[in-house]
Amino acid sequence: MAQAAKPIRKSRGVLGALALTAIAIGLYWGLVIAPPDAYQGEVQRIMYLHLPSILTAYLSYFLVFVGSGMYLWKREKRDDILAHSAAEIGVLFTALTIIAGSIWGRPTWGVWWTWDARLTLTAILLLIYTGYLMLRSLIEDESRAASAAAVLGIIGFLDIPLIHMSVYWWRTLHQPPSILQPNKPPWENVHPSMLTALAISFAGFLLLYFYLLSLRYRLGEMREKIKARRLERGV
Amino acid sequence: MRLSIDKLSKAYGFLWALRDIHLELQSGQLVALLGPNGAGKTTLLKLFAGLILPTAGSIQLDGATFAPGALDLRRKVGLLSPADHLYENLTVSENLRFFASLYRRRHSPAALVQTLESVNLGPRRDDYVANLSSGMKCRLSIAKWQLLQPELLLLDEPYGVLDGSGVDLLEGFLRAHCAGGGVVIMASHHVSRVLQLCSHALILHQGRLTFNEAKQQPWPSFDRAFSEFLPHGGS
Amino acid sequence: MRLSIDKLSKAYGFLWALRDIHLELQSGQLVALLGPNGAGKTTLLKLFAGLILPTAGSIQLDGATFAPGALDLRRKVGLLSPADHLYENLTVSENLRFFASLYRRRHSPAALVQTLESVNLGPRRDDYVANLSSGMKCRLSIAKWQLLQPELLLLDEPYGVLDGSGVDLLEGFLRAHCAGGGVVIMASHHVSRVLQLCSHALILHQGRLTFNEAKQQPWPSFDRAFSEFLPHGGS
Amino acid sequence: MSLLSETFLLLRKDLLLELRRRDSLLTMFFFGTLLLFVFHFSFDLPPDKVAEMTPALLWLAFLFTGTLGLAQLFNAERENHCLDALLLSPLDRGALFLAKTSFNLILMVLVEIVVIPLFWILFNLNSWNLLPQLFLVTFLGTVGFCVLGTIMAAITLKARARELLLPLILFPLMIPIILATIRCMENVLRTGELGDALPWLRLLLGFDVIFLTLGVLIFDWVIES
Amino acid sequence: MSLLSETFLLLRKDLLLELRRRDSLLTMFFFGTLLLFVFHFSFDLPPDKVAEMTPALLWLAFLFTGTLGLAQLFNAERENHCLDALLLSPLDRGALFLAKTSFNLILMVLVEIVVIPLFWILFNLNSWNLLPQLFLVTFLGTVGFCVLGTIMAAITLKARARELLLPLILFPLMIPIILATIRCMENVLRTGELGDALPWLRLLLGFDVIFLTLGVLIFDWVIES
Ligand code: HEM
Ligand SMILES: Nc1ncnc2c1ncn2[C@@H]1O[C@H](COP(=O)(O)OP(=O)(O)OP(=O)(O)O)[C@@H](O)[C@H]1O
Ligand SMILES: Nc1ncnc2c1ncn2[C@@H]1O[C@H](COP(=O)(O)OP(=O)(O)OP(=O)(O)O)[C@@H](O)[C@H]1O
Ligand SMILES: [Mg+2]
Ligand SMILES: [Mg+2]
Repeated sequence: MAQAAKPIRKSRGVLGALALTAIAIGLYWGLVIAPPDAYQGEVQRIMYLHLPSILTAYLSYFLVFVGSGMYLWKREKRDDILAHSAAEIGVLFTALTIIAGSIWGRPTWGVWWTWDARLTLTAILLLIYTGYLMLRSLIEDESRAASAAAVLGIIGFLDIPLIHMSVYWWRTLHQPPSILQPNKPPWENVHPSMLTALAISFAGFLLLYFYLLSLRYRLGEMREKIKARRLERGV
Repeated sequence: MRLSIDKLSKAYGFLWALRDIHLELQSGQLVALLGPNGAGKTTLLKLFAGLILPTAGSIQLDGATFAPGALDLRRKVGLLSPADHLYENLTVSENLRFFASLYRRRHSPAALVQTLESVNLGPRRDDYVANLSSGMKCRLSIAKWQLLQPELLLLDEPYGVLDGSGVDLLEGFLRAHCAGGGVVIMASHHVSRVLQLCSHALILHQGRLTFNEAKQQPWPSFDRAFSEFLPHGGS
Repeated sequence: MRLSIDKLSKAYGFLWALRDIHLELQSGQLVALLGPNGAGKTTLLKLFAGLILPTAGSIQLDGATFAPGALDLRRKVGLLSPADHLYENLTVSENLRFFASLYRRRHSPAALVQTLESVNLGPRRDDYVANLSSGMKCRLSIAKWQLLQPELLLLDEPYGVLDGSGVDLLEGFLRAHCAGGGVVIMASHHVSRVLQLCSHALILHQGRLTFNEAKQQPWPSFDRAFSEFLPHGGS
Repeated sequence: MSLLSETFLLLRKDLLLELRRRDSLLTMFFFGTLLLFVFHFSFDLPPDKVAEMTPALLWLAFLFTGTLGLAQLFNAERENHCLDALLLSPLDRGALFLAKTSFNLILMVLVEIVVIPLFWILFNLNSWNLLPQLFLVTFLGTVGFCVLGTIMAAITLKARARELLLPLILFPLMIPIILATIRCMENVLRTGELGDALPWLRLLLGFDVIFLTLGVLIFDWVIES
Repeated sequence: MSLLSETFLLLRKDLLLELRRRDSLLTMFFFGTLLLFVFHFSFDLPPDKVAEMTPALLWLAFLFTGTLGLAQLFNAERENHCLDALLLSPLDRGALFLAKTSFNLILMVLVEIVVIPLFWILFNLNSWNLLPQLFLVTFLGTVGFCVLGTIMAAITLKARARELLLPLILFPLMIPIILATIRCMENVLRTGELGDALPWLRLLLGFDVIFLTLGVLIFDWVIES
């Protein structure tokens, strides 16, 4: 047990260190090397936090979906732990995106919040997955909570494209995509140095995400183990 | 009809309600499930009924286990828990009819009325279950399981609310059920009654099956186990 | 302590659950309330407890009747209905403490713990009531009324869920309560037990009080009434 | 087919309970009407504004009424552990889902059939000829609401703050339906036909079909521990 | 005084249950926020319109959140016949009323303290300096809501379609409070002070005092069979 745990712990440590360096480099690149935006000036640098964090959150919700589906299918505790962990971290990153966006919005748009499609969608995502976490915490019986949450994890995720479409059709005001534009490669309209900063910082966020996820997953596993241990001892 | 339980355990949080139960039961057995308060009797019955899932181990009924979709299995098991599992706002006979169709048991209206008469509820046929006394609800449950004819019938402390004639009625039903090849498992604290009736006795103590024998006359091993695991009184 | 009932009747809809009951009880009496299913025992106890109001007639406790505002009267009456009247989401000891303050009974924490020990719930002190077995809930109710010390204690079929040691405990409590000048009225179908314990027996039959006598040894009048109104078995 | 016959059996039981007491239907109907008044009072709307906001007002009323109706959907099963009695039985769980969904749908549609014309009378609108099309759109939206609502009511069945938790998880997921229905209705009211709003209608239909199928398939897991 | 000490005892129990689980508070807070989104979507409001409709939107959100909160107010008492246990005891029924009212009030005020500033942020209002006065008015309205709501929750405690019946009888009775609060808030928002709306404020105060007194006096009859 302890022997098997050691290399895992070590590789998690490496992951953490990597995440930290990548974020540090990304921040340095974004805050110092990359040029300020032509129109927005220095505040635009928030983008290096804003964009990677929402992309990571999307990934996280996808993992919630996968974990939920697997849990319903196989009934393995670890899938549930995965879904739960991913949901928690996803909520965290979504909140981070909104906070960073709001801070960005204040100087550029002059408001903390506006009812544009993408903002609204992000807020709805936050609400859905907060609902997911609340649902879990409000059901006493653990296995019942797990299945209920899994159902919500699946339905919620399948609903997102529909929500996305409808909210999008409803109104749009947010920046038109400048990086992920459909018919133009990104390097043609963005300063390459900005793009590098963004890429590094995105890599950093991904590494950070997996670091946090593995920690949170480990926490869930340990909870199970402690329970099993205490059960063994018959306390 | 064959019930086999292997290494069955159930934990609630940090508490083992049941631990490593092995058990084999066969057609015609009328099993008394004894044990002090909190021994795990209700938990065991709920597991047999498939209402809760085991933490470890398995329950097999004629080789099949409970799983979502195992509907044929469900038809074979009945749980009589006095005063529960009846629709309060349907009348006595509506309840019977509803459950009979749910289990696809066709009964002529006359058979239905006759069953109600036999449990002394004939005149209350069109009363709401909500307006019955506790003993009457138990009698109705007896009638219900008489009609539904499960192979394995589980009972959780049915004596408490029944009067003398109700007890006779119940015992007659249980004897007939076993004679017809069914299995009965009845949890009860009314040791003297139960001992007369049963063909087999189990004693649970702190989640472990400490006694498991067919009835003999006299039965010194039971007396020893009884005085060890069910201390004091107990008529 | 003096309970006098005069021409007490209770109708539910078109059904007389109780009809013209006359009764006088005094300090120290331990009264068995017998009768077949649906005789009206629970209804009578609820009337005594002031939870429902009579259709006609009156109940007087030391000369006072139940009315909104008659709070002193409420302090004198306790109703033990197993598994009811406890907050599921408070722990065992929180329940006791809450009800003790509600009845303004001051108890040292040590006394509380001791009472819990005496009903064998010491180790479950900090468990939620929701997680107790049915017998444990009944034991907790016993502990509760031990602390609250009403003068008139009503019990509705307490034997059903108690194991042997629980029964001893209950009977010891009831004897002590009557010896201390209290009155106990206990509805039960467990005739053999109840007859040993009681000092007085009532038989209800279809809402009428058909038997009302102090215990004698032997008791031919009871045997006659019993075989008339409670036909069949009944241990 | 066993699924359908079981669905019918359960639905008949629910309808019987409802017919006997008329609890949900009457209260839902009055509540829906009441909400129109509450909105009217709170927003203090001028008549021309009302015509414009009709779809939104109606849909909000249905949403809230429906949610409170959903909170009661499993009431009969919650008493006396009757849900356990159903789970104990060889009932196809998909039938339970279909029965509850259709029961809920029947109630909602009955409520709508009364409340919509009432709205036209109360706010003195004169586009009566558009009602059939509006009903159709409303119906499609209602199906989606009932399907998703039944699933959510089932998963929150044993949750603690159930009454609040249910709308909390249901409303965000309902947003496509709300928006699609409102847009379709607006279009019908403005132009007399669906026209531009056709993609919205397709969204609505897609939603209904996807979640109805999903519901039948996964209700097993939804309802069992 | 026995009334107050008993109130405190009951309130402590309710707060203990709430602190342990944090059911109602968190769900109410999120639900309140969610409602802002739902309203926004349904009405598709242009920014200038929002400023005008602020009081109505806020109050509708509080009304619905509060009503769903009320539906759970006696949840702990409904399990296990605990209400009977209280009625059996020598508890002053007025204390039960006061305890439940204040518990509800505490929850509502906490929710409002979060939701009101959030509203200002979301809808980009800049009249932050008026918040204290708006809080005061909202508080008075909330007191009235909680007082009346607790009485109605107690009356509908054993009713069948409880979840729907409660708002059905509560909302019409709440209309004076809603109107008064909205008027007062509008005035504050428009002129920066109460000014003309003083009579409304007096109505609000009068309502609170009358129903609070009434509640303590008649709760006996309300709660007993
Ligand atoms: C609370 C406020 C905000 C929220 C919730 C928010 C949310 C989002 C989301 C969800 C994305 C990812 C879009 C996608 O690809 O699906 C995004 C991207 C982006 N946001 Fe924001 N945003 C906010 C404020 C802002 C502000 C104020 C600005 C700058 C004026 C901004 C600039 C951007 C940019 C440049 C991207 C990358 C767009 C692309 O190339 O795809 N955001 N934002
Ligand atoms: N839902 C639950 N959550 C946590 N613990 C539980 C739960 N149900 C039962 N337990 C615990 O499991 C143990 C066994 O309980 P169970 O109800 O099976 O006992 P029992 O033999 O039926 O007792 P009784 O004779 O009192 O009815 C007890 O210690 C009980 O506290
Ligand atoms: N709430 C009610 N509404 C209508 N009728 C009722 C109600 N409660 C009880 N009854 C009827 O009143 C009569 C007496 O019921 P009660 O519960 O008092 O009987 P009991 O003596 O306690 O019976 P048991 O031994 O079965 O518990 C019964 O006929 C019953 O059907
Ligand atoms: Mg038990
Ligand atoms: Mg009774």
